Amino acid sequence: MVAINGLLVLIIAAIVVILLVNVRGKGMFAAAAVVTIAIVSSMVAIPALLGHSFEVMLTGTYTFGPVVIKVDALSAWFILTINFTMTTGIFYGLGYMKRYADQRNSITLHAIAYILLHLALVGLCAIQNAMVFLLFWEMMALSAFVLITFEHEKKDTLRAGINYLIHSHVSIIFLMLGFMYVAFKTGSYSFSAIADFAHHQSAMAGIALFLAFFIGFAIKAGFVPFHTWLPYAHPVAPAHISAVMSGVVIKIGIFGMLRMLLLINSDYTTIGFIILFASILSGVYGVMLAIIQHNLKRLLAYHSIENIGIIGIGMGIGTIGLGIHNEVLAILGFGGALLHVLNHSLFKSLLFYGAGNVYLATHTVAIEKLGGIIKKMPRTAILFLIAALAISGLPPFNGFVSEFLIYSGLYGWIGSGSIGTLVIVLFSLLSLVLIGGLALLCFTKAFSIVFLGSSRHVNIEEVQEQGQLQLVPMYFVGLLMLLIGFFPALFLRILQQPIALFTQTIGTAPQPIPVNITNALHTIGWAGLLFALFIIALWILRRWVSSSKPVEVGPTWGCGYPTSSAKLQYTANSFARSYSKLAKPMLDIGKKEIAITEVFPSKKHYETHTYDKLERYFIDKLIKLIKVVTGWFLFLQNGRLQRYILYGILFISGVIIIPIIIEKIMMLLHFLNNL
Amino acid sequence: MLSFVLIALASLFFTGVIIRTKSITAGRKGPGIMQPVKDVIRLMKKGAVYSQTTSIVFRLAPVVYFCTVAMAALLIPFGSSRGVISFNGDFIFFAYLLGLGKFFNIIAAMDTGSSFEGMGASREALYSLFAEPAFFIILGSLALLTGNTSFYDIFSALHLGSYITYALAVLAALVLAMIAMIENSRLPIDDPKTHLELTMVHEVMILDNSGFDLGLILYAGYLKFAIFGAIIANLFTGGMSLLWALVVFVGTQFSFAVVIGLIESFMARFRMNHNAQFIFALSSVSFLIFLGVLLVLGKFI
Amino acid sequence: MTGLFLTGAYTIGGLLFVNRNKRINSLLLIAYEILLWGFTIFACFNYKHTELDYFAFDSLGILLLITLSIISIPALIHSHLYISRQGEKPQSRSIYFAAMVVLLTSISAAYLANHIAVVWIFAELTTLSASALIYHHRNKLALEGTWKYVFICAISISLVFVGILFLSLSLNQAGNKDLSFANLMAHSQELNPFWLRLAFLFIFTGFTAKIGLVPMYTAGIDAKDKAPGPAAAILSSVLMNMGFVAIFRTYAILAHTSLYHWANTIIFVAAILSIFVATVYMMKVMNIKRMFAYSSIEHMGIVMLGVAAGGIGFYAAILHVILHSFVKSSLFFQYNQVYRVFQDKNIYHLGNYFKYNPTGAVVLLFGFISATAMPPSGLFVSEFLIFRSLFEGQHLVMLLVALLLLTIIIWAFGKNILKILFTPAVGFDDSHVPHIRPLESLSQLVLLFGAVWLGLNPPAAFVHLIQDAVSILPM
Amino acid sequence: MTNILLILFIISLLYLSIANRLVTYIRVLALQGFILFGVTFLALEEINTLNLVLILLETVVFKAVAVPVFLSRLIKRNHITREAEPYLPNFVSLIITTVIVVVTVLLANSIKDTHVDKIFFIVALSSLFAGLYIIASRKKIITHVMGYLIIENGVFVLSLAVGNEMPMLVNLGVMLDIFASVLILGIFLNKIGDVFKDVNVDQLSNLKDY
Repeated sequence: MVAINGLLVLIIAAIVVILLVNVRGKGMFAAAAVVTIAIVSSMVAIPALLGHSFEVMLTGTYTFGPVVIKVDALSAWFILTINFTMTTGIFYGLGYMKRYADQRNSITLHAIAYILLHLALVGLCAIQNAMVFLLFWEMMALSAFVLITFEHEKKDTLRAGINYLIHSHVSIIFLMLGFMYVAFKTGSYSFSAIADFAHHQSAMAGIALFLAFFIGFAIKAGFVPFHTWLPYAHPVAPAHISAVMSGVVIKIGIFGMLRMLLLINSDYTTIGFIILFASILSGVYGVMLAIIQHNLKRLLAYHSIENIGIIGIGMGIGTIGLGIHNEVLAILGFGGALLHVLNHSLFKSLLFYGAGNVYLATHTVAIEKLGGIIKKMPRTAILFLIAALAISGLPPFNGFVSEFLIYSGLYGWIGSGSIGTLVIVLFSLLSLVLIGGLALLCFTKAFSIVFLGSSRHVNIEEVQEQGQLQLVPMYFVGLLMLLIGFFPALFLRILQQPIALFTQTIGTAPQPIPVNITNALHTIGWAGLLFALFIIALWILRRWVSSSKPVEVGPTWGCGYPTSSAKLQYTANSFARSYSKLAKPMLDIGKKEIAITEVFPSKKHYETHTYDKLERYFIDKLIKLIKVVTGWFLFLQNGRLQRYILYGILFISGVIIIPIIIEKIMMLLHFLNNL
Repeated sequence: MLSFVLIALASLFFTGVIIRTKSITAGRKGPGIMQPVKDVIRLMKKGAVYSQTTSIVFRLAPVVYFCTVAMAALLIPFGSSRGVISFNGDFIFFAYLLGLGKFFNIIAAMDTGSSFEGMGASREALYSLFAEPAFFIILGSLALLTGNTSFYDIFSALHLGSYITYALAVLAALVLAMIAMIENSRLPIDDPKTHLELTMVHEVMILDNSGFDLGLILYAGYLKFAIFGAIIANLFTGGMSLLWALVVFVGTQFSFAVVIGLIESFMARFRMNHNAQFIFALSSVSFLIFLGVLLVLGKFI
Repeated sequence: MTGLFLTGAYTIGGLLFVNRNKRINSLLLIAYEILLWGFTIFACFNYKHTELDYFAFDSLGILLLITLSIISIPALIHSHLYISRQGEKPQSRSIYFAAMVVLLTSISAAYLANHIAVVWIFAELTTLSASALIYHHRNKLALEGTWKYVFICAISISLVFVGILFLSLSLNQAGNKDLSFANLMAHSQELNPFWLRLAFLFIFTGFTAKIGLVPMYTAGIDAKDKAPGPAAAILSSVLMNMGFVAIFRTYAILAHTSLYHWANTIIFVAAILSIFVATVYMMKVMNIKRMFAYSSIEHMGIVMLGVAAGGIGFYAAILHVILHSFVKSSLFFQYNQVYRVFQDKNIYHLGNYFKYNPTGAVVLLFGFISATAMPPSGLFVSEFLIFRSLFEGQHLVMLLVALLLLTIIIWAFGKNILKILFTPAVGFDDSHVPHIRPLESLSQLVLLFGAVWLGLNPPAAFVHLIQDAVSILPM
Repeated sequence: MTNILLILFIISLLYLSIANRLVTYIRVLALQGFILFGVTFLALEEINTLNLVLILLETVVFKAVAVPVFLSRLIKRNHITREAEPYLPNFVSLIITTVIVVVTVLLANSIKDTHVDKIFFIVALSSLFAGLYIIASRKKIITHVMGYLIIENGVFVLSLAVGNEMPMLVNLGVMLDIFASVLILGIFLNKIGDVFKDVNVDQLSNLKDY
């Protein structure tokens, strides 16, 4: 209790301080607060990650019952991930928010919300009490909402914010149902009760419970078809918020699932297949829609869905591994998933920071308007390129490592299992490959249209590189990515404890990571290094050879066209066209076109806008239905006194008569039955 | 190491053989076997012209591309000798390395800001995207057959016994060959000889490269051929003695080159919009292979 | 003491009515507050005593009485500010405050009354005094609203009287004439079910006008729309609680008879219908006050769900009633400041409130969060418990329907509130927006945080009172 | 004797349903007041003065004199036209009222309780519903007030039927309340008369949500 009160006092103090100081001070203070939270929580988390988990029981209130705070290896991993991204985020934000320094009140709200968000995220990883968990869950959702709607004078921003708010409310409803179910059966709100529940109830009940939690968390994590808030929330938020949102906030959904997997120890195989299926769906669907997006941040948002899918595939095969008592599969699956959680939070935040820099420099994130920025913003461009390579899962970057783990899990699984599982394995393999390929297509498009060639609309002369305050955090992220890329084995070893948590659930002693996998990772590591050296060497050679040769600069070879203009360049739309033509049936691309008919055509235009098919079917239809149905009953409050009194009469007579009628009907039926 | 040397050697002659075959079938007195290599050397001696729209990416890309291919070559085993780099799941690394190379090719092409090169880039991206599943399924089925997940273990454990396995191997060889064609953008997917930029895929992407860079790109292409030839050869050399393995290797490489030559001289390129289906067909063929493996292992109950 | 309180309060009311002097007016109000608080504290000390053999200081009564006393302070303060700003004529001022005092007094008397007829009398008094508040603005619409309110309440109050008569009929069978709740509870087994059934039906229907449920909720909406902000706050918080008390006490009698399930069914129907009606209009209304009013309807529906579900639901229902009155009253208090900024209550013409009055905007935001029962609002706890009771009572369909409707309500509510807070209003020139002192939002903030605190960390005494209040019901 | 009076009461209800003029309504209301006095007087077992005074106050003074006078003054003051202006033609109203009576009779038959005098019950309920019906079916606002009064009469009869007296205090409170409510209604009726020219409900339907 004391601890909680102390925390509350601190929070209120922080809020007061932020209210008092000036704009610059607000940012500084927020950064200081975030760093403090990060350091304190890391001090608990690092030992936990190494196996010394931290646990304390707080005497809660009448409402909650006792509150257990527990930081085990799993929480620790997520806490550290969260801390890293939140810290880089706030520092990047300091630079990014300079433009908005005049909006004092909004900045205040923003800073407070950011601190609260960080607190909530860290708390969620540690809290083991359903009610408090829900409290923190909504605290996170609300503060995230405030952060997203920073530019709230824009209409889209607010709409996206509300959209997000409703989705997160639905998610909390499902979580509530799950916790209610547990509380109903066991009468306790503590997480340990969930374990008891899974222990004593039937497997079916276990699966039902997990499904409730799964949907709840899937909405937050952005699994298809619960992803519909994500592509709206990310583009409208400030860059660092988008980074944090898709870097860690959606990961908390993954954390919840993993936590529940640890607690609900029932029919793992079925659960695993459920997860696997949902994940494959989101992976493929996410990237398929990502390609046709022409808003950079929206594109990245869809990629978050895709990467959540990859994480989910890892989680799924891990769970199945638990189900079929195949430790190696479990290790590889969960290892890949957990590592990809970190990786994705890294390269996705880096990408969003890059997008943010582009936005600040050009005031747009519409891909088609951009181009040639690399000449003005080389650092941003290179960092973006690195992130793009990493997110496409290409060696020697970190994205490859986690995907490699998942791949080798699948290939390891191939050896065992019946034909049914084999087909599923093949299916997931294919989808993983497809995801990789599509991601490559998507990011070649994104990077080259935005940064390469020459500018399409933006006046390139005004563009300039962003300040160090934005670049330095990006360097840090990039550095960590390279570290993971070059020393993957190290990070897998760090993951040993969290993975052990899962392997223990099937009662086996904590398994060491299989040696051949560590070897493979070692090899990948030094192969990567070798590769880098190779490139450098060749580069030097090239310089040396061509230094003596004449080098001239001319126009691009226009294949016979005398004038080459920026307008003639390939656009993002046309780059993706050959794909979108193939994938047409699965996409929803609206086209507005005035075809050229006459000989001397006047001004023509051609525009396409993409939409989410699932959203059209699940969300829009539903909302329309609701509006129609509620519309039928608008006559009630019609201002006529007689009607109002009539309602009373109807109610009374209805209550008297309807039972009688029902009784008579029952009698009749009874009579007819006895004929 | 041995495999790397062999591949390097093979790469020197491979394209030469192709060209020679084509000239013979065309009844011309073609260039010598070594001509392509000579071209590369000549290019490397030349100076370069760069478009003013290009950036550092354009200069860096050929180097990276070449390095990826070279690294890929390091992964290939030969007969009973491991590749320089060999670990469980190294073929995943292999595929993704080639992917990396492609990534850089594509962005380099886009860097020039030329609509034609953009066209080629988008096609290249799409085709490689479709080619990958086939490769992964084939190696998946091989892994299933042998129970191993690295090039070396797979190939050394791959003892062809019954007819069906031979059939499978041949089928796999066919698919791999096709993948090689796609990777190197030769007929029937793409025609290096064509002179109309609109119909090119790979050629149009490197329109603006010149000098050293162009040389690198060309040689990387030769190397790729040799690599795939080596893989195909490995399908059959499992458990052979070194000598026999050598013979098989050389034979495969040579016949592969000749076959390509023949195809290129007697076939025309597919229509662009047929390519996608064709490439996808490869995936389904490789799926057949997978089923065949299941049959071999008696997993059909 | 009760007699003292009633006579004192009503005399103060009378004095307020005749007095035209501003200062004396304020003094009288302060005197009234002292009297009210004195009475409340006295009630707390004489817990479980009975006075004038019609008033008993039982748990429920005391809980709600304390709530009323707490809310009455900001209500009077804001009324004072409101009236003085309006620069009203002394006459209308005195009428307003007299009515307010009479209303508050009657409500608190109704809380404590242990005899159903006495509850009835004071309920009628509330109608009459409320009518004066609603008619404060003296314009056509106000008149219409007042007329509807008075008439509907008159009708429904006579329905209640019919119900009371039926109740005594059913008591006849028990051969006993005392209509006090205690006696009814004692003889609940001997009551004639037929008459009891009718009695409950009529009493329930009658009091829905006060508590704001289907079928008779209708006039209440207009009343809250037309009454001045502070008065509306009273109407939609403590007055509704009075309706709740009456229904709850009557329900407690049935709870021990064979009609228990029948009563639950009726309450379920009314509750779900209320939530549905609230949903329909939350999506539609553009008048911020009416929106708040409908949200009150929704909350009463939720409360009744809890009552009907039983189990932990009883506890949750009472908790919800109390917390809701805090939240809703603070929203209505805040409304006045919104109106001062925009001089309008149509949401179309409201917007970007955050810019003009940040503190108020924060209140509005918190109010929204609390009113939609999102954590960390205390209402979340009560709603969670209510849902849990539905879950445990195997009313899954009911639960899911309610959850769906509530989600829609949050959507509609959120859309409007956020528009008011953030979206710039079209064609609104902010050249002469009055600066609003943050201090005026203090009371709302206190109420809201009180709600949070009571929900998340209820003091032991509070919990004990609620548990004692529901102990008369079968668990 | 009581029964005759009560039947008379029901007849008065039927008459109300077809009455055209407001004056008639007022007269009938006054008549009902007297009937009620008679009924109560007969129903009383032993006469004590206080009781008598109370009943006199409640029925004759209040119901039969004060209210009708008050109402007629309202009509004059607000220049309300003489017609009742029902929404439905009179014979329909008649049918409906009859149906109400019949239903209540049937309902009363289904009661198995010796404590209650059936006919009282019938009269009470039928006047209750008749009153509600009149409110729902007439245009004029003043007819609403009349309907309300009819309901109150019904309630009064029912309270007689119940038999066991409420405590005096309570009774007094009840009476005062009814009186006050009628008064309030009257006052607001006046206001409406001042604000709106023609006093019928169509002006009073502006507060609505669609």
